[in-house]
Amino acid sequence: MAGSELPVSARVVENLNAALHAVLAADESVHLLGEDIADPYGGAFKVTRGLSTAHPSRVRTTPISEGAIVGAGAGLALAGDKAIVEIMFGDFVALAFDQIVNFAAKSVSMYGRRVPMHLVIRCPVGGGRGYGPTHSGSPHKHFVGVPGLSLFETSAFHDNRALLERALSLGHPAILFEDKVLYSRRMFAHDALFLRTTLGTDDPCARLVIDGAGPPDCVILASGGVADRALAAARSMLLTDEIVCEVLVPSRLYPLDLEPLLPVLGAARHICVAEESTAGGTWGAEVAHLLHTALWHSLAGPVRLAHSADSIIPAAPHLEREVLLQDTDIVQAVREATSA
Amino acid sequence: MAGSELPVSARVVENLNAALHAVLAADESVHLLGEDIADPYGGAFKVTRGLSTAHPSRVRTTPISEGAIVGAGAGLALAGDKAIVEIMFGDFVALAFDQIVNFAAKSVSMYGRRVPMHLVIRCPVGGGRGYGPTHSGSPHKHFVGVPGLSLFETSAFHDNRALLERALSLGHPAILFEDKVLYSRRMFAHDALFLRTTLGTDDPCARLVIDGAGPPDCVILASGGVADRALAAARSMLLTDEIVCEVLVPSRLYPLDLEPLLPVLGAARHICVAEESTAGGTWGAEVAHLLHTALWHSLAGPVRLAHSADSIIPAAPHLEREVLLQDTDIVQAVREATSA
Amino acid sequence: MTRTAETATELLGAEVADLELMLLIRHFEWNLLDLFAAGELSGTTHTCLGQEHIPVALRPLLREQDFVFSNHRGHGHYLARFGDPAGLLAEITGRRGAVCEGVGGSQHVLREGYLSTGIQGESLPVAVGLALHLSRTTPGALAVAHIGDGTWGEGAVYEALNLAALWRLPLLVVVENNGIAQSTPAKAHLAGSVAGRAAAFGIDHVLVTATHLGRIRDTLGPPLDAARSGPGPLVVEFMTDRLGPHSKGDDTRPPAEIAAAYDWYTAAADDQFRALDRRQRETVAAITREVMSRPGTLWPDRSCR
Amino acid sequence: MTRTAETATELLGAEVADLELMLLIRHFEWNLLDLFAAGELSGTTHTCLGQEHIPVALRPLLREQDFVFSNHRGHGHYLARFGDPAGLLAEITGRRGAVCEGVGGSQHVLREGYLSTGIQGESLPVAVGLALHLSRTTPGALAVAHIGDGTWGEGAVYEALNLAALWRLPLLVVVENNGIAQSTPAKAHLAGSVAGRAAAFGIDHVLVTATHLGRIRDTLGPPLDAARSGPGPLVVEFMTDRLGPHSKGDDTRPPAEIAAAYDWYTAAADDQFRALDRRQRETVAAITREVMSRPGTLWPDRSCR
Ligand SMILES: Cc1ncc(C[n+]2csc(CCOP(=O)(O)OP(=O)(O)O)c2C)c(N)n1
Ligand SMILES: Cc1ncc(C[n+]2csc(CCOP(=O)(O)OP(=O)(O)O)c2C)c(N)n1
Ligand SMILES: [Mg+2]
Ligand SMILES: [Mg+2]
Repeated sequence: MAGSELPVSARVVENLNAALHAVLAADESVHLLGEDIADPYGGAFKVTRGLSTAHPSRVRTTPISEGAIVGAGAGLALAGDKAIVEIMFGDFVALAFDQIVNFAAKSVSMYGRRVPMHLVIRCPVGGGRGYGPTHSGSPHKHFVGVPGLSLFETSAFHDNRALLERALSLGHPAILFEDKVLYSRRMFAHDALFLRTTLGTDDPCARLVIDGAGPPDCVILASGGVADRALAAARSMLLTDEIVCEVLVPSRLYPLDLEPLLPVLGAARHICVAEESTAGGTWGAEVAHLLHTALWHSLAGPVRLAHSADSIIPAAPHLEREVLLQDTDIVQAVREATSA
Repeated sequence: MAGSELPVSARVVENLNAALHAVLAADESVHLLGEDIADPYGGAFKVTRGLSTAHPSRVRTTPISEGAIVGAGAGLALAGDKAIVEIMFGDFVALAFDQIVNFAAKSVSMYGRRVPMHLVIRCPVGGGRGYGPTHSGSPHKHFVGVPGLSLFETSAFHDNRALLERALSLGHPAILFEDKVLYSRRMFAHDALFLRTTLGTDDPCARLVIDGAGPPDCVILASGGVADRALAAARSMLLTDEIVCEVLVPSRLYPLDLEPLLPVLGAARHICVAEESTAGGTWGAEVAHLLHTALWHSLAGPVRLAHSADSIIPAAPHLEREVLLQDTDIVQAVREATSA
Repeated sequence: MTRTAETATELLGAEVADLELMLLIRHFEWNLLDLFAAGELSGTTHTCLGQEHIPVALRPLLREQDFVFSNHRGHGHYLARFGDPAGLLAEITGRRGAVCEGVGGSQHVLREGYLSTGIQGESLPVAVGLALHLSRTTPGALAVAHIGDGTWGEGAVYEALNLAALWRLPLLVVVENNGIAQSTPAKAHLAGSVAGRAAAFGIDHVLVTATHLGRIRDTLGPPLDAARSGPGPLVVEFMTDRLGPHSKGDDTRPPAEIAAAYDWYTAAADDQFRALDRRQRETVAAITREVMSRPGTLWPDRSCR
Repeated sequence: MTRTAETATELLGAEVADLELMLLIRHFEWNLLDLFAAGELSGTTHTCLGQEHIPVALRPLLREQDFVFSNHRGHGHYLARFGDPAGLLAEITGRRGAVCEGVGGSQHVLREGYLSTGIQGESLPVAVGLALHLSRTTPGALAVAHIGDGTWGEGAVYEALNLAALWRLPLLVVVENNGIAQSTPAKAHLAGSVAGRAAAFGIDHVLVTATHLGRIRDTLGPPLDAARSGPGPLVVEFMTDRLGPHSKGDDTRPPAEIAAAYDWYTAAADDQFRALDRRQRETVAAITREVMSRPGTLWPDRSCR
């Protein structure tokens, strides 16, 4: 069953699971590799439930070998197949860094002609669940600006079948980040304060504006699980500060196509990029650079970044909250930006 | 012999070698691990010549195991020793990504108290020598913003003994990038058009100003081997366009301490960050973000980034030149910035 | 449940202190599963139910200067080394008095001569570096690294074994082969054998199938001495059973398979054992009450650079 | 120089075409070193001097549908598969007509059923994926990966062998054991043995010490057939000698050690051999003149995303 046919109340994990079912059923060349993904276990986060039963020869549970399974995915892609590789926790993608950056991505162009590589690496990311310092990271930053690699992030506002099909169709490797806190969230549901529309077509960006509030004081860019924190911040600022925000939730993080967003961003005097990444060298810094270059004259101040602290992510929930980006951090960033 | 005692005409490779000799001789707890570093070979770039003869038990040539030798370095550091690990070509540091990011750097703080980790990973980087797509990269960008990790880059204007001692003294891991094209260059020598001074103390930043030219139209930030391209660009712009540039060459890239540079940068209407990294998510984008935030009101336009193309690095020299940042690219970037 | 006439100390070749420790670990782990079920724990935690005898058997064979690398399933390793259930529970629950301020949690614990990490295979190269240090500064001391059967999927393991063998380092790799990695049985994740993998590097391998502490210690004494004095690496493989889930509530093995696993705890039930069992259950309960009443940790020094 | 009465074809168990190919590779490589010395080449290039017989011996044992993964020392592999010295030389020198537009250079070559990469160990997991594809679409076809002895330092090798053995994939690993990695002798980089490392995963291993092509082919025929029909992985280890430097001018081995290496080229000198030798020397010289007169490559499609 396609993700788009699910009732809107399906959870993100169900939508992802349905998307994988659909993609595997629709195309015999698609393979899925990952640790503990086979039934009855169905993956650490149950995203792959039922898939090995439906497609036993193309859905393979693997040993604990992140590097090799990404390499094997690249080998399938090199042979003309399509491969999806699940990394159990996104932090472990570090073990596949060479295969992704030096082989899969480079192969697209280092042989002097375009070599199609249909490869998607799925990475459950993010904290907030008390998994501790090696299981809670947001590794996006490490992969921004790798030639031959695109970055996507799932959200509650993007159907995963479309996202997966898009990523598999590019002909170059992609990483799909999946914020773990989203898995149990309902698709498409959101605070009724906001009206949701879409910008762009190939890589749709969800746009959430406060119904009837007029032009925003600040546009917040936030992907994945951070979108909800941005919405919560926007609600709180509307009520407490009479600051009007709108929230953009892109599905493709890199390269980010600013074009369809420019009508919105160009009209904004303030922009904030919110992300769960720890401080420094973040995706947001890259976006900020694009925005400063494109919108130097319309911006009233520098693009504001809101992110987690420059810190490892502690296990204890009360400490984790202090390190990880909260809606209140977004509120503070926007307040400072708009009042400066 | 200490690097600082060498005649100024020593080559960078000799200065580095002398620095390693000095550091190993001065401190019994320092170890050096790397592939093919032992005599008589002395390393792929001859940086380690004589070291295994002088310190056979602390200088060890290793199997081809980038991940494990960085891990072993981390183990030595954990035990209270100091370790320097040579990665033969910086591109291969991808194989040690997990050990660096998830172990060595995280260990500094993930155990709830400060754990000193004296570990320096040396990475020869950069292209321009026709080594091809897997031996020519500038992997800096992947490591910007890793909690517990600092990034340094050697240059012809920084004595390597001071640099190494600084990096080894921090108590957290550091990567030292070494642009391969510098190895055969003479230390400290430069075009007599420029006057060289130093900003900052702990992490000195070389400053090269055009003698007697008055306040600059643009400040160019450029590290490592790119500094020479920046100087060539500055000379050419002075003569052709009457644009006055000054060049800052930081030794520590991340975190970048803006404080000592602010008097210079704050007086600049235009700033360009030049780096050899391929486009996207670069160190320069991070620096640009710092600068936009700190200097929003004094900057006449957005910080300009000059970098290599969004591309793998081809082997053939004529193609490589088209991809990699040249002095002419810096000229173009600064012209555009100053004329906008 | 089959009960023999032997006492637990006889059956397990154990001193009373050994039994106490094994029971402490058992109740510590059971208690964690209870806390999870009650919603008192977040994240993940891997209990060593069924594998308690491994660190307990090794305990008298290890020395204070040895450095132990533990893994995700490390509570038993910690308790056998430090006998500090309150400090560990505080760590896992983020309460004051935690060994690592609750920052590391279940999988990331550091204490003098002891470190655990949550990424499979990562510890072995680090243990090589530590063994290199020990071989220079503290002859006779071992770096000891616990890994599971599934961890042999990681290439880092082989890079480390190669280095340890080439450099003749005092590295003891303790393989806790419970025949499964998370949900994946060994036959689906491990080709060949652990013995063969050690032999590939010319590293000695000792297989331990017993749970009888005395016999295990007798078997391991000489090879451990050799590893110390050589020095040189050694792989000791324990065949064991994971009685509980991988983490919490995620056991998809057929119930019959789980039931067929050997459990030392049910094998003996003499009066002494019962009394010790009751005592350790109460010890853990009391510690839990006390620890759970403490406030959260503070993490005063968060600096990382 | 010891010369026997045997002819080169007898000594090497070679057809004339085999000899031609071995000599083509030999002169191609010598020529590269000359070009380097003359400053006509940039970067690095690794010649397979002394190892020419390996791809030549394998040539008739491989099929068109097989996929060959070559490594940094891959010119012989390429020439044995495609017999295209001009295309390869153009690649290495960045001249028009290059197989990969001069973008990949010596170490990164892709052509139908053939790929090389410059990072040690990286190709084996990729070959596993390719073998998985072949096992589904082209039963009987092999993924063939050439690696050196030093490359066994990389953990990726073991992760790949484990997968290939578990999944019974048609993967042939050709180990060119020349006893050295760049400057590091095998005894300093490889503990145990390659045979043991294959055995660790239950993978068959065949040792080849001969340079006699006929005998090599006879030895390898049956195990390769078994790997195809099984299917299943196989490790074939060639004991061989690296006659030249690792790259260019970086040979720090004692001259006596280099001189002691076996060289098939000096072992026979019958008239036929001499004539073929002269012809191939000239062939390479002519190709070189022609290729070096071509303009640089263009690289029309640089897009990577
Ligand atoms: C690099 C890495 N990949 C995956 C995981 C997730 N994970 C945690 S434990 C585990 C299974 C480990 O199996 P084994 O080594 O047999 O130890 P056991 O759990 O049986 O004690 C997995 C896959 C991890 N922690 N690290
Ligand atoms: C990951 C990685 N580390 C280091 C190198 C540098 N390097 C290139 S070839 C080589 C030696 C390889 O030795 P071996 O596998 O025995 O092959 P041989 O050169 O003897 O044919 C090294 C260290 C590399 N290319 N890739
Ligand atoms: Mg196990
Ligand atoms: Mg070799």
